[in-house]
Order: sequence, then C-alpha cells, then structure tokens
Amino acid sequence: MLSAILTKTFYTFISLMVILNYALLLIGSMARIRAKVQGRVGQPVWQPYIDIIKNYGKRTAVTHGVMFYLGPVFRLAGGLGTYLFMPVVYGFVMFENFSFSGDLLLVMYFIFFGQLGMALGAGESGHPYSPLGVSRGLAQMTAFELPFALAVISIVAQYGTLSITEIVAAQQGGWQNWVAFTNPFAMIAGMLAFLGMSMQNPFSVVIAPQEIPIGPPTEMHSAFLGMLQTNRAIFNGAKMVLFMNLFWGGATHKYLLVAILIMVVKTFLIYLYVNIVGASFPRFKTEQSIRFFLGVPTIIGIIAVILQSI
Amino acid sequence: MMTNLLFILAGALVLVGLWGILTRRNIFKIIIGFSLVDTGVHVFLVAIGYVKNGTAPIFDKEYSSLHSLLNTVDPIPSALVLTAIVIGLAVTALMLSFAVRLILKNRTLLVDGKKELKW
Amino acid sequence: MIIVVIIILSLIALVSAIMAIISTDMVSSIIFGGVVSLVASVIYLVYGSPDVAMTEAAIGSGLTTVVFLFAWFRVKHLGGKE
Amino acid sequence: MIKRFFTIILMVFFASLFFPLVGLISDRDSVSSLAKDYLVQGRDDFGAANIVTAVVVSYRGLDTLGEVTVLFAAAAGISLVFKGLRNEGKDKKYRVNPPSEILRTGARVLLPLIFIFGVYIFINGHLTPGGGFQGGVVIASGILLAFFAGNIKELNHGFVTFIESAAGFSYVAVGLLGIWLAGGFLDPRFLPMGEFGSLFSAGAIPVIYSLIGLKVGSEMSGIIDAIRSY
Amino acid sequence: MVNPVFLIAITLGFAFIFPLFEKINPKLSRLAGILVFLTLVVIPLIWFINISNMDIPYIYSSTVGLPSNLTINLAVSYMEALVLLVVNGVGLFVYLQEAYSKESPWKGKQIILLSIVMLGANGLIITRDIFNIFVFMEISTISLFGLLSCSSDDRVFEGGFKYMLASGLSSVFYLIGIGFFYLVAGTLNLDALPDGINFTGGVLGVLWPLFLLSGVLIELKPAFANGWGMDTYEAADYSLGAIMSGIQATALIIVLTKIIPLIESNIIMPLLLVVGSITFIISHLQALGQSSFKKMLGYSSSAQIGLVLIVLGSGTNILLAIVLLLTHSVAKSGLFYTGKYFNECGSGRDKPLLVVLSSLFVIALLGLPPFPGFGAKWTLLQILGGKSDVFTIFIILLGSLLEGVYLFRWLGLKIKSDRDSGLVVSEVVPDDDAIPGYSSSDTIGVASQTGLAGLGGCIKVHFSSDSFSYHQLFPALMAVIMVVSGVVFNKGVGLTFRFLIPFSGILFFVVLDLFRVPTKFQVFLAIVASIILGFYVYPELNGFNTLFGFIFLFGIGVQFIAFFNRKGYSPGLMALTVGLLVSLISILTSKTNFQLFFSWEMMTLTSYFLVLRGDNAFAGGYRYILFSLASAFFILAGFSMLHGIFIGEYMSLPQNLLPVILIIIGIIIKFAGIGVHIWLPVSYAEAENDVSSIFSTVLSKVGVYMLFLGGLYFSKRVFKGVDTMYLLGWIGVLTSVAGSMMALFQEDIKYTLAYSSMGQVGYMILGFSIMSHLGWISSLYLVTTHMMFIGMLFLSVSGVIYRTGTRLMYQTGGLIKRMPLSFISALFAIIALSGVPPLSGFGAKWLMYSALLEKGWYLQAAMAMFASGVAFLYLFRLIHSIFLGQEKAIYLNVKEAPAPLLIPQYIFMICVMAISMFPNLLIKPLQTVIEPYFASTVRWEGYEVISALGYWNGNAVMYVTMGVFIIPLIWLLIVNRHVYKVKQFNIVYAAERPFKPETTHYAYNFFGHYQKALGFLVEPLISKFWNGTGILVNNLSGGLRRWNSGNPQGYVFQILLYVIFLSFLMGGTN
Repeated sequence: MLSAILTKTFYTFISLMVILNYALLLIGSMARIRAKVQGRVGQPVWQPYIDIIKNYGKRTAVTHGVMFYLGPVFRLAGGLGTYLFMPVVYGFVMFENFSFSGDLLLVMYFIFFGQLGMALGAGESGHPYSPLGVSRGLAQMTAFELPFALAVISIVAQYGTLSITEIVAAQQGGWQNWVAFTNPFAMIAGMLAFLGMSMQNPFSVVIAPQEIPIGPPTEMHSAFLGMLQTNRAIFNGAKMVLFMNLFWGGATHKYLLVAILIMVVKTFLIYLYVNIVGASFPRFKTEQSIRFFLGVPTIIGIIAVILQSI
Repeated sequence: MMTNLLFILAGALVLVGLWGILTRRNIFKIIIGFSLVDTGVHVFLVAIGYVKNGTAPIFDKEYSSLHSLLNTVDPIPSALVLTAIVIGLAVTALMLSFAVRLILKNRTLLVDGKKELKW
Repeated sequence: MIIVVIIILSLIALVSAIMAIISTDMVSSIIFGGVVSLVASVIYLVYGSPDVAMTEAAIGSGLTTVVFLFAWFRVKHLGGKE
Repeated sequence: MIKRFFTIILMVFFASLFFPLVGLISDRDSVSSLAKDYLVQGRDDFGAANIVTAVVVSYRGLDTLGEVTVLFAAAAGISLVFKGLRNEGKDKKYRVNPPSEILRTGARVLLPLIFIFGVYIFINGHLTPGGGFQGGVVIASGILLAFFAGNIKELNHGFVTFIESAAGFSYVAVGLLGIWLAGGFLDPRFLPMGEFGSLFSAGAIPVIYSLIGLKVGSEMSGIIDAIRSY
Repeated sequence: MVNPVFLIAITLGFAFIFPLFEKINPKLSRLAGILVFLTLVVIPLIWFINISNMDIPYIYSSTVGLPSNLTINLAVSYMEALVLLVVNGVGLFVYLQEAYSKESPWKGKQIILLSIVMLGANGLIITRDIFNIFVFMEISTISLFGLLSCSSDDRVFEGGFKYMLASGLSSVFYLIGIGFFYLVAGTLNLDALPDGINFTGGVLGVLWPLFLLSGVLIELKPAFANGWGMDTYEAADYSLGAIMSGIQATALIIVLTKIIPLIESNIIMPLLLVVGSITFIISHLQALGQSSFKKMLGYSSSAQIGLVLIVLGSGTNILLAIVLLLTHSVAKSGLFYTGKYFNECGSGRDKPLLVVLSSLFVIALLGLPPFPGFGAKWTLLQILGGKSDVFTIFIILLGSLLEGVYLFRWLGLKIKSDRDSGLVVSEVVPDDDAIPGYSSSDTIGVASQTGLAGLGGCIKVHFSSDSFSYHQLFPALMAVIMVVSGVVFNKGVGLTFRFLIPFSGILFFVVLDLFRVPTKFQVFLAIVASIILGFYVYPELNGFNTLFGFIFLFGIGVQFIAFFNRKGYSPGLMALTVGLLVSLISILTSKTNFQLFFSWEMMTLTSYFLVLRGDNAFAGGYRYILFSLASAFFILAGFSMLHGIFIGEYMSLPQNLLPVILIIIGIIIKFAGIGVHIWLPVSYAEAENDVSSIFSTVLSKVGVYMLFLGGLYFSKRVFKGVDTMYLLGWIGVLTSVAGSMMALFQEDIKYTLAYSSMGQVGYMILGFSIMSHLGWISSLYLVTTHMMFIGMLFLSVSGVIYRTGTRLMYQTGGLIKRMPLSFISALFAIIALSGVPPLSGFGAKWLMYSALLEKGWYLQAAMAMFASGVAFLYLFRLIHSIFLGQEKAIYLNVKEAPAPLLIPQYIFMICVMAISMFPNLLIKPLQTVIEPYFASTVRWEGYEVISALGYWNGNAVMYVTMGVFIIPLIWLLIVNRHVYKVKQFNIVYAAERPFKPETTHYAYNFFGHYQKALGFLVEPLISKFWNGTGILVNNLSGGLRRWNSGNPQGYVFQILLYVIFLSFLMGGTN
C-alpha cells in the first residue's frame, strides 16, 4: 500500500515538473514572440524563471493578516488542484494524476477554488484596487462560465460521460473525430470562453496594468508574488491541457515522449491563438465583456446543446 | 268582488306610500309615507280575513255553535292586525323621535341635507 | 249596494293619501294621513271586524296624528319649504 | 331627473308584482279550518263571546305578550331619545294661548266620560268588540285631552312607571299561573268560566285584558308626554 | 325538562319589574340582572346536555294547554339548544361589560332594553309560529333602536333613522308574506301545516316565499342592500355592534332555517347560494377599503352571514352552518370589545392581553385552527369536494382570503409599534445620496392607501400589571371557551388525543410567560422539551419523515442555543417558537389529511406571529400571512377534491389531477416560487435575527417536504398535455436564478441571505422535479446540507449585526481582526454554499448536475451552473464587505460575537466537515429512503460514488486538496519566518494617504458594473405586479363602497331593488 502511494506521489511530482517548466518556457517564449511581432527585442525566454527565483529569494517582513497570508496558498492550491484531477497525457499511468477520483464537474468547480483564494487574499490586503479587480474578475468569470458550461454540457450529451479520460478516449482515431470537428459549435463556444479565462487583452480589465496596477495581486510581493507566478504558470498549463483534452483529442501516442511532444504542440497552438487575439483587440469594460459573453457565445453554446440533445 | 276592491285599495295605498318615501325629501313626509304603507298592509290583512257577507265573530246566547259557522269573518287575521297596528304605532313613534333628534342635529328638514355617514 | 259605499270610501282614502304626500303644508298632510286611517277604520267596520276598526280609529287617526303634530311642532322653527 | 325615472320603473314593477293576483282571488266562501276550530271551540274552551278576544288573549297569548313588550320597549326608547332633548324643545315656548273656554269646560265634562268609556271597553273585552289595547288608547286620549285642557301640567313619572311595571309584572304572573294551575302559559281557565255572556265569565280573560288596558294606557301617555313639546 | 316558555317569562318579568327594583336598590338590581342572564345561559345548557345524550329530537311545548295545532308552539332541538347557549352567553358577556363598565355604566332603561333584546333573540330561536316570529323580530329591532339612541356618537340618529326605515320596510314585506301564506296554508303554525296543499303553485305560490324571505333577508343585511346597516355599525357603540352581529344576526339565521323547509328546494337552494356568494364576496371587498374599525367589522359580519347562507344553500349538513355561525358570533363580539379597548389606548405597546385576545379572535373569525370554524370549514369543503362543486369551493376560499387581507392588516397595525412605518423597506439599491437609512417604496398597496399606516402597537410587549384591567377578563374567558370548544370539535372531526399532546407544550410556555420567567431559563426548558419531543416522536417516523424530522428537530434545537443571547425577558417568543417546532413535527407525524392540514395551519400562524416580532416587521408579516393563507387555501381546495389520503403509505392515486395541481400551486407559493416570492425576502429579513435564521434554515424546507410527501402523486403528471414536473423544474431553476441575481444587488445583509435561501430552495425543487433516484438524492442532500451552512452564515451575520448594530454591509468592514471566529464560520459557510470542491456543497452540486444531465435537462443544467456562479459572487461580496477590506473607526472596539451565537455555528461546522469528509454518511441513508420510489442508479466503491455519468470520491478529493494546500503553506512559512502584521493602511498606494482610510473600503454598490449589464433582469416587475393587484383590489373596494351613498332614500331604493332581484331569482312572478 505504502509503495503505491510513493510511486503515485513520484509520478505526480514528475508531471508537475513537466507542466511547470513547459508553462514557464511557454510564457517566456510567447512574450518574446509578441515582442518580435511588435518590433522589440523582448525579454529572454527564461525570464519567468528569473522572476520566480528572484521573488522566492527576497525576504519580506510584512503581512496584512492571516487571510492575506493564505490568499496565494489558496490560489496555488486551486491551480494544482485543477491540474491534478486531469489526465495530461492519455494512456500513461505516469500522467494520469488523480483523474480517477473526480470528473469534469470537479475540475470546473476547482477553478472557483482558485478564484475564491485570490479574492479573499486580495480583499484582506486592504488595498482599494484589489477588491475592485476582484469584483471585475468574478463578474467576468460568471459571464464566460455560461458558454463554457454549455460547451461542456453538449460534450457530455454527445459522449454521455463526465469523466475526462473517457472523453479523450472517445476522440481517438485521427483528427476527424475530435470534438472540434464532430461538435464544432461546442468547440467555438469553448474557445471563446477560453479567451475570458486567459485574462488576455479583450478581457484583461481585471488586471488592467495602468488602470488598477495589476488588480488583485497589487499588494502581493516577494514569496507571495512568487507563489502567484508559479500558479499562473501551472493554472494556465492546466487550463490549456483541459481544453486540449476536451476539444482537441488530448495527447496520446505509443511512446511517452512523442505523446508529450503532441501535448506541447497542441497547447502551444491554443496559447498562441489566445495571444494573437489578445494582441489585436482593445480592452473591454466589464459590462461590455459580460454582455459579449452572454450574447454570441451563449447562443452558439445553446445551439451546440440543442444539436446534441435531439 | 268585495275583497278584490280591498286588494286594489291596499295595493294602491302601499304604492302611494312607497312613492312618498322615495320622492319626498322632507323627513316628515317620508314618515307619513311609511305610515300610509303600514295602513295599506293592515287593509290587505283584513281583506284576507273577509268571508262573503260575513259578520263579526261575536256571539250571544241564541247563536248555536253550528249555525254560526256560516257567515262569520275569519278571526285570525283581525287578531294579527290588532297587534300589527299597535306595533305600527310603536315604530312610527320611535321613528318620529329619531327624526326630531336628527333634524335638530342637522338643522335641516331635508333627508339628504347633511350626510356624515357614507360609504 | 254596499259595494258602492266601499268604492266611495276607497276613493276618499286614495285621494287623501295622495294629498297627504303632495301637499306642501305639513299640518294638512298630517291631517290627511289621519283621514286615511279614519276611512280605513270605517272600511274595517263594513268588512266585519269591529275590534280592528276601534283600534284603527283610536290609534291610527287619534294617537298617530297627535304624535305627528307634537313632533312637527318641535321642529317647525326649522321648517325650510319643500 | 334619473332618480325620478328609476323610481317610476320601481313603482311599475311593484305594481306588476301585486296586481295580477287581484283578479285571481275571489271572495272566500268559508273560513279556514283553523278558524273553524277557533269558532267552534272558542265558546266552549274559554266561554268568551268575542272570539277575536279569545284568539288574541289565549289562543295566541304570546303575540299579545310580545305586543305589550314592544310598546314597553318603544316607550323606554322614546324617553331615552328625548332625555337629552328635554330642554331644547321646551324653551321654545311658542306663543301658546291658554286653553279656550270651550276646551276647559268641555274637558271637565268629557274627561270622566272618556275614562269610564275606556275602562268599560277593556273590562268587557270578552263580550263586546274592543279590549285591552283599545281601552288603553282611549284612556291615553283622555289624558291627552287633559293636557290640552291644562288640567294636568306635568305627568308624574313615578306613578306612571309604577302602573306600567306592576301591570306588566302581574300579566307575566298571570301567565305563569296559567302553567301551574291551568293547561299552559297564559291559559286563562284557572278562574271559573262563569255563565256565558255575563261580566265575570271566560276565566281570566277580563283580568288579562284590564291589565293590558292599564299598561297600554300608561305607556301611551308616557309616549305622548315624552314627545309633546309644550 | 324545563318548559321553553320560562326563557321568555323570566326575561320579561325581570324587564317589567326592573324599574321599580332599581329605584329601591340599584346595586342589588344589577346583581339580579346577572342572575337572570345567568339563568338564560343555564337553561339551554341543561337542554343541551339532556338532548345530546337522551337524543330526543325535540323539547316541545305549546303555550295554552290545548292541542298543538291550535296554539303558538315553542320547540327546542339539539341545534337550537346550542345556539341559545351561545347567544345568551354573548348576551351575558355584553351585560357584564356594559353594566359594570368604568366610564358610562348602563342605567335602568338601557338594561331593560338589553334584556328585551335577549327576549327577542330567544323568542326568535324557539318559536314555531310565523306571526310570532314577526312579533319577536319587532321586539328585538325596536329595543335595539332604544339602545342606539344613547350611544356616545351623535351621528347615531342618522344611522338609526336609516336602520328604522329599512327594518320598517322589511317588517312590511314580512307582514305581506304572512298574509299570502295564510291565504295559501290556512294556518300560521309551522308544525301543523296541512300537507297536500300545493305550496308553490301558481302566482300565490311564488309571492308568499318572496315576501317572507325578503323580510328576513333584508334584516340580515345582504350585499347590495346593507348600506343602512353599515352606517349604523359605524355610528353605534361597540356594545351595539356586538349585539347586532353577535345576537341578532344569529337569531335571524335560525329563523331562516325554519322558513327554508317550507319552500321547494330547487327554488330556495340556488337562491341562497347566489345571495350568499354575492354577499360573501362583495361585503368582504367593501370591508377591505374601510378606515373605520366598526364599519369594517359590520361589513365583515354581513359577509360571514353570506358564508352561512352559502352553506345552507349548498345543502350540506346544517350543523356546519351553525358552527360557523356561532364561532362568528362569539369571535365578532369579542373582537368588538378588544377593538374598543385597543382604540382607546392607541397601540398595543404595553397591552399584552389585548394583543393575544384580538389575535385569537381574528384567527377564530378566519376559521383557522384551533377553533371550531376550522373543522367546520374543512368538513364543508370535503363534502363540496365530494360533489366536485368547484365554484362554491372557489367562492368560499376567495372570500376567506379577502377577509384575511383586512383583518390581518388591522391586527398587524395594532400590534406593531408606532415606530414601524408599516411600509416595505426598499429592496433595490438605494440611490447614491440616500442617507444610510431606509427609503420606503412600496407595500401591497393597501396599508398606505387607507391612512392607517402611522398607527400600530409595538411587539416588544411585556406583561405589566397596570395594563391589565378586569374588563379584559370577560373577553379572555370567551377566548378560552372558544379554544376549548374548538379543540373538542376538531377532535371530533379528526384529531386524535395523541396528536394534540405536543400542542400542550405551547400552553406550558404561555403560563411561563404569565409568570414573567426570564427568557434564558425558558430557552433551557425549550431545549429539554425538544429533546423529549424527539424521543416521543422518533419511533413513529419512517422514510422521509426521519430525515425531515432530523432537520426540523436538530435545526431548531441547535438554534435554541442562539436564543440564550437574549437579555431580560421577551414574552411570547418561546411559546411561539416551541409552537412552530411542535407543529412542524406534527406535520411529520400526521396520519390523515385533516391532521396534516391542521398542523400546516398551526405552523403558518405561529410563524406569522414570530415574524411580527421584528421591529419594522408589519409589511413583512402582512405579506407573509397573505401569501401563506393563499397557499393554505390552494392546498385546502386540493385536499377537498382529493378523496384519497395524501399521506405517504396509504397512498391512493387520484382519478383527476386537478387536486394535485392545486396542491402543487399551494406548495409553490409556500416555497416562494418565481412569481410569488415577494413575501419571502421582506418577512425573513424583517424578523428578529435568530428567528429569521430559524426561518431560512428550517421553515423554507416545509414546502419541499410536502412535495416529497406527495411524491407518488406527482409522478402521474401529465395534466392536459402539460408535463407538470417539467414545468415545476423550470420554476425551480428560474427561482434559483432570480434569487441569486436579486441577492447580488442588495445592500442589506439579511435581504441578501433571504434571497440566497430562496435561490437554494429553487435548487431543491429542481432536484425533486427530476423525478429520478439521483434527482431526489441531490434534493434531499441539499436540503440537509443547506440547513447547516445557511445556519452558520445567518448566525455569524446576526453576530455581526448584534455587535455593530447595522444591517448594511457597506457600513461595516475589516471585522476579521475583531471577530475572527465569526469570519471562519462565515468562510466555511460560503465555501460550502457556493459548492467549491472540498466541502459538502460540491457534493450537492455534483449530484444535482449528474441528475440533470442523466435526465437530459441540459438547458436547466446550464442555468443552474450560471445561478451557482452568481451565488459565488454575492457570497464573496458578503464576506468581503463585512470582514475584509478597510476597518471603520467606529467599529474599532467591537468585541467578538457572543458565545451563544458562536456555539451553534461551530456545531453546524462540525457536521459540514463530517459530511464533506465522508459523503456516504448522508448519501447511503438517503438511498435507502428513496429506494422504494426509484431504482438506485448510483453504485458505491469504497468512498467513491459512481453514477451513470461520472464519479466522485469525496474522501480522496479532500486528502488531495489538503495535501496541495499544506505543502505551499509550509513552504511559505519557511520562507517568511519572521513576519509582523502591519497597521491598517500601510499599503503600496500611489496617491498620498487619504484623511480617513475607511473611505477607500470598496463595498458600496460592489457589483455596479454587473448591474449595468444585467440590471434589467432584476427590475422589480413582480413586486410591481403584486402592488398593482393590491391597488386594483383597493380601488375595486373603493368603487363598491361608493354604492352605499349615505342617503336614506338611496338605501330604501336599494332595498326595493333587492326585493325585485329576489323575485327574479325566484323565477319571475307570472
């Protein structure tokens, strides 16, 4: 019994390491690509590593109370939780994490866990900008939650199961039976919702750099900020993996390394899509983004659901 | 034939009385109308008791009980009317006294002069 | 024969009833009321119920008219014309 | 104007309610069955000559009791209504000319006659037409005449209420006697029937009628005294 | 046996002799009066006892010892003895009140007239002769006029004059009726009618019933011809009001019961039905708009007479009509007197006995338990339901609801303190410049229109000796007699003795209140009582009852601890709360429909008075009772047509579905479905803090219990092509979305929580309506867990309100430093409530969504997710505005919430943690309960619950989350070892430090942008709609009131018109 637990923790540790490093590199390289597109030299690809090491290195002597202390911890736990209950690479024991003990609903609701943590920590900090950012973030979250939920529901209606592994299994066998192609409306609604999740430009009012300096994490610094950045990596990674599994047939292959490579390519493309949209759109006000999400994406989502249910 | 005449009279008295109550605005005229209706009803009741050329139901020694059956008037309606007339007086007297107090309070004889109690 | 008497009496009663209602002077309309009940008591006599006749005469024409007059004199000073 | 119009419609409708039956009912040639029983048994049960009195006092005694209570209540009600008004009406003091000569002397002659006549009526209630009510009212009109003629200035209330209560109470007592001694409530047969047609015949009917006479007389005068304004 | 004539002889003898007697010795004469009135009560009592056991039909005596057909007969049957007993009882009550009243005791003539009124009433009831009825009618009306003349208000002569005209006319018609009757029948004696005579043939046949009936009906003040009566009610003294409605009306109805058998039934029955229904509805409407108390009661008694006419016309058992009539007569005269004392003293502030008495009388009038009217109305509706006479049922219930509207409005305003504005607190965000107080916007429209709004007594009522005068003893005696007779009658209808024992608990606590026992001690006794009740009831419970029994008992029992927080002495609180608990438990243990409905109504009443205890709770209580009454009447209509038994195991499926639909509508109103929800937020928020926490934890579940109770009924659900359960599902979802959306924009904490509990109940209903194993499990799981975490949240919030004194979120802030324990329990509560994974809330969400998806209700699932997202928003707003953010200077020295409030919170927290760790602790028993209804589709493997769609291992999820949470925490602790807390405003803030840091607390209009985007969804359309109906009803009643123009000739015109109306009803003359 004990060895099973040990191997399990070792496997989880490995998969965490993989996703952490991959995500950090991805963020670094994406920032560099964006810079090149805008004609700048841009920061080195491993810049996120530097930030994290710098932040963890710094010692701080200031805290605003217990909740402020627990804020980042909650946030990181949310990110890790979302990641751990999802199979990263289909078919390999090493990468299936704890997906057997919780299904799609659990993962969706774990996103809330992260949001709650950040909100509480920010609220406690006493900085006026952070609750402002939190209220915007939460409002936007409920908005994009609807199309995402509709997309998820139409997939569940299509395959009749909530567990992610089965959904990925059902999409094997060539690109033509990926959800993107068998249930295109769900994919569109899902990807539009993913824009809202990614805090990229059209919907970046939550951490609007000039308006309310980086919103909720304003007061965070040193180790707290470091923890938030690690979470930013893992959480984005987890979300990309989730969307890959749900819509793009997940990453699977005979050999582990090739499967990981497929996962890298697919998630890279998803992240690229988000950044391109981010780079080319101005920032929405909160009510505009709410109205946007409850408009077209929701209608597409409803169509997707109706298509599946007849 | 005799009772029909009385029915007509009774009906007419009642109608005149009601007409008086409804149209006259002087409180006393209304009460007079009311006593007319009362008299009309009493005439009606007596008319009901009349038997063709009947006499009063009062006997003296000579009348044997059987012979008397033929032509006496029905005693019951007259008994009723006796009570009804006295009750009529009691009601009219009480109504008059209420009317006097009402007129002295409202300082007008007209019935719809000053309405304090409505809807 | 008796019918003719009845018809005459009924007519008198009706006319005085109508007069009682439409006459402007209050005392005369009270008197007319008295006349109606007087005629009624005569009619009762003719229709064979003397008890009722006596009561009607005494109460109808006697007391009612008096009570009316007494009440009228209490409020006469307020007597706005009809 | 519309009010007048509606009243006419109302009158027409009531007329249509009454008059169809006028032609319908012809004279009745015989008395109803109940009346037959009263006419036949009236003489034997109560020995009263005047059947109407028999019906009023004994057969339907409760009605008459009710009737007396109505008058009693009306008298009490009227005195209550005018209690508050005692002064206002009176101080008007119309220019009341003193009773004329004829009235005064006439009254002096007539008063005893009226009172005797009244008493006669309610004592012979069971023999001749008339009875308690009629006698009482005659007495009351006698008192009325006394007011007009100025013989009586003020009706002394103590005496009137005494007669009223005493007569009423003894009337109820007679009724109760009826239960214990004779058949039922207000049954006059506990006194001897006496010889048909004579003064002291028909059991307690004359007693009841005289009590009623006294009561009605005092009540009527009470009412007149309350209402009269000068 | 006593001869009936003595009733008449005694009163008459007393009346005649009294003037002399009073001259001799006034005190003694008054005592003699009591003696006489007492004998009037004793004689019928002897008859009643003898008749009921010797069951001889009649005590029969003919006056004047001759054979009965010749004379006037008096007869007393079982029914008449009962009526005599009550009528003379009321007479004695009025005599004692008036002869010994402080200010203006009645003297000679008035006492005579009162005894003559009693004589008239007794005569009317016992005589069997038509003309005699006329005489006694005249006696009672004329003596009433005498009494009228000495009223204090001098408008009485105007009213009296109209009354006389009307009663004169009615006696004229009656006399004409007697004439025609005598022509046809030949005799006047009701018992000796010659049979075989064609009674109703030809013209004559119609005339005599027309005139006889119109004579009696006009005297009974029917709908369109009762202006004269109402003016008299307004001007006359209270005692006369009691006489008119208590004594006279009752006697006249008995006269009517004598006349009805004479007339052919296919003419009289429809006539009575039509006249009764019109009077019942129209008079209630006219009473609605009244501002004068006496006139309101006048209209109400004419309406009650209408109800009795309906019962007589519907041909059901006459005893029902009599019971309704007698309850009305006693309750109405009692109400006249309590109203008199109330109006004299302005408000019920320190008049506890008056408050209790007038509430009892109002409840009795409305036919609510425990009074006889309830049992009578129930049996009546059962019989009507048997004949499926839907129209009459609808009329009766509509009328009772209208009566509830104005009676409870009066009662509420009288009890509530004058501080209470009587209007509804603003529900939408107050505009920016509004001072942090309340801006009143709307009410059900009725209270403010009638100018009564300012009036009202305060519920903070305390028994003080000076407020108690022996005058209130007599109505108290009446109320006690009524309660006892009610219990006895209802026991006859269907309550077993064992069923009534728990209700004696209420009396126990009332007695404690009388002895001014401090609340703390009472609470202790209440907890002991609830434990005993638990053991007493536990063996009987099975299936759903055990679960809901646990919820009710555990929920209220734990929250009793919160009552320890009350200082000093608050009377009535424990009596009502224990009453609520007992009625909830008896709902569970009731075996028959009647018992179920009895306890349902008791629950409604006790909870109404609990709501009314709040400071500004008139509007809330008023809406609460109106909607609860409406829901109860729907259910009553449903039960009456159900024929089968509604309780679980003896289920018999109904033939048609209409009754089930009615019951569902009633239940929807009870759990505040989307269209009928406006009462819930106002009443939950305005009740006192600990009371409103009981309401939202326990009381909101009763509607859900009723659904489960009738579970099998609702499975057969296609009604006219509409799948009722699908519809109910949509109502559930819409309620949850609406509840969450509205909670989002509230500034007042309690309103947010009230809307939130409304939303959560929407989920439970959605779960039920899925009608599958998983659906029911999710609903029941949520029912249990919701009770726990809304309890935690409510109590922690009431702790905050208790300490800071304000209910507005944006006025507080940063309380985490002052009240950490409340913060922790609030944090756990919002995590659980919003469904975030580790805690039990997620379990409920998981079950719900898998049930929805398994069923295929995809859109509902999406809406539910959106609603739970919005729920997460307002919960965060709640905890942020209160506990996080900037601290306010005035709340710097706020202490932690008192212990009694914290203990229940942490008890609930333990349960929540237990269920989160081991979900099967709760799900397994639920499965066994639901097994008989739906096959189980959920498998168990160790701690993992697997459904057709997905799987969830609560235990593993908890461990992983703990692991993922603790490792980073340890890492952070290691890195930032020596850290010290910083003062309030030491933050990286570009601008210079604002003078007062708390101004930067971002809490007011927290989701402003959200409101800009989705505000249109929350427009108070529904409350506008209900206000519209309120105003419409008010204008309707205003219009109807105009009909009685006050002009005597107008009234005469009305009466004559009414006679014509009756003649048409009789089928026209020729």
